Amino acid sequence: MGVRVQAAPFDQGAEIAAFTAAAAGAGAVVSFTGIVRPDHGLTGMEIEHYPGMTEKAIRSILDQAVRRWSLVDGLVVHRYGLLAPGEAIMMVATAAPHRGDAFAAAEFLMDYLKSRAPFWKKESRDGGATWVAAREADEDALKRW
Amino acid sequence: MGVRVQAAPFDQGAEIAAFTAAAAGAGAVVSFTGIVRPDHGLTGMEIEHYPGMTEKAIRSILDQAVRRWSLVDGLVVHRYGLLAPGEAIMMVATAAPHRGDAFAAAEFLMDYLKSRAPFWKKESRDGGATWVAAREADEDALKRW
Amino acid sequence: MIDVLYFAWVRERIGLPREQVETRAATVAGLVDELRAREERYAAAFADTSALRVALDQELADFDAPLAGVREVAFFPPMTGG
Amino acid sequence: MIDVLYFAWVRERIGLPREQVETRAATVAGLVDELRAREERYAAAFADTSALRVALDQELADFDAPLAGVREVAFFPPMTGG
Repeated sequence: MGVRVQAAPFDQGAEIAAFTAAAAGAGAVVSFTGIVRPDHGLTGMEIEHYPGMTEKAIRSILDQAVRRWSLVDGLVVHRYGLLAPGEAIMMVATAAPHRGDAFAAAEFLMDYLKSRAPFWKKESRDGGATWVAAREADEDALKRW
Repeated sequence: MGVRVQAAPFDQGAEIAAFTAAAAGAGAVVSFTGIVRPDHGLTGMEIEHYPGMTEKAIRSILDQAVRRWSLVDGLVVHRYGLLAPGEAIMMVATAAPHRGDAFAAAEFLMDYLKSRAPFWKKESRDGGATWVAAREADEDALKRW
Repeated sequence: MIDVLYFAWVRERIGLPREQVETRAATVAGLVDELRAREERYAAAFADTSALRVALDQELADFDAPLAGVREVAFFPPMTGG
Repeated sequence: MIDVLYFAWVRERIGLPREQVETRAATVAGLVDELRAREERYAAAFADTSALRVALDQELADFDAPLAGVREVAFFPPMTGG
């Protein structure tokens, strides 16, 4: 299980390739990459986090995923700091013997990272910068698990 | 939308990186990679397909996904021929503005590729080679869509 | 004349991947009956059509589908892609 | 003495990322009351605690949680990761 919280960009293709190569016994690898969507005149996104708690919270979410599904491995990489539109914000990868487990665990990780890992996004536009409000739908998404 | 049916191995990391870079406007990219699971003494897997129909069937499944979800792009790469344990059999990638669409479309593609694309797997073990039987669960999986 | 293709264990049982068949059958089921009557290997391959799938001109079809205008018929077991 | 941390717009409203606070409050809610009473910027940041989340020693907690033994309290808006 890997958790990395970093300011530096990551190479999503290389991460997934290395993750898959290391996931001995897996029949299914699922990855998710979140990207700064270049819409509504967005000029940049700043991500703040809570050093120390962030890593712990992500590890706890990964531990829950491992308890619930048959996983060979899991990976979460999440950036903080200033990002440009089109840049990758974060990624998760899951490896499992079967596809159902890999998909479910990846969606579970995403739903929990959205609402339970201490990151906050601030969007910059020509008019200024605003904090992204948590969506009720994201909190509701946790209820399905 | 890309469809490739090929005997040659593919570089999953490079495929996902190129797919993501080209998916302008996407906020979410999901990928799935299916791997020859090295279990029960498996020594190899041979994949037979129906040239001509295979590409058409995959294209039709991708078209359905595009009609159902808000997708920026979709990709299916599927190998045929002889594969060793640990080798990637196939991958799908989906890009969408939001994660729900990217995940749902990727799972839909996988469920339909399993049962509606003309591929047949034959597993080799010390005792000989046997055709993989379709699982009822795979047919049932289509009912959720 | 119609092209008939066989895949996976259907191909192995019949012993060839494709052949041209002269048929007067109106439906896939009629063609299957004609093939079954040919030789034991065909009878074995088509013993249980519920274990088979059929495609007409590269589109999945049913065994009661008409053959009129069809140029290519393929028989194979349920698919196991992905 | 307890370390109190602020993130995102809570940090911006209060104007600092962390501070040490001398408190005799028994619960998080008690600490919030003390902070609110300090200055307008605290009152503004803590006006609606239903819009806030709290972590005690880096674990999410409730506003009625006891502060006994806690060394680090963090206040922030609902998280927006992923």
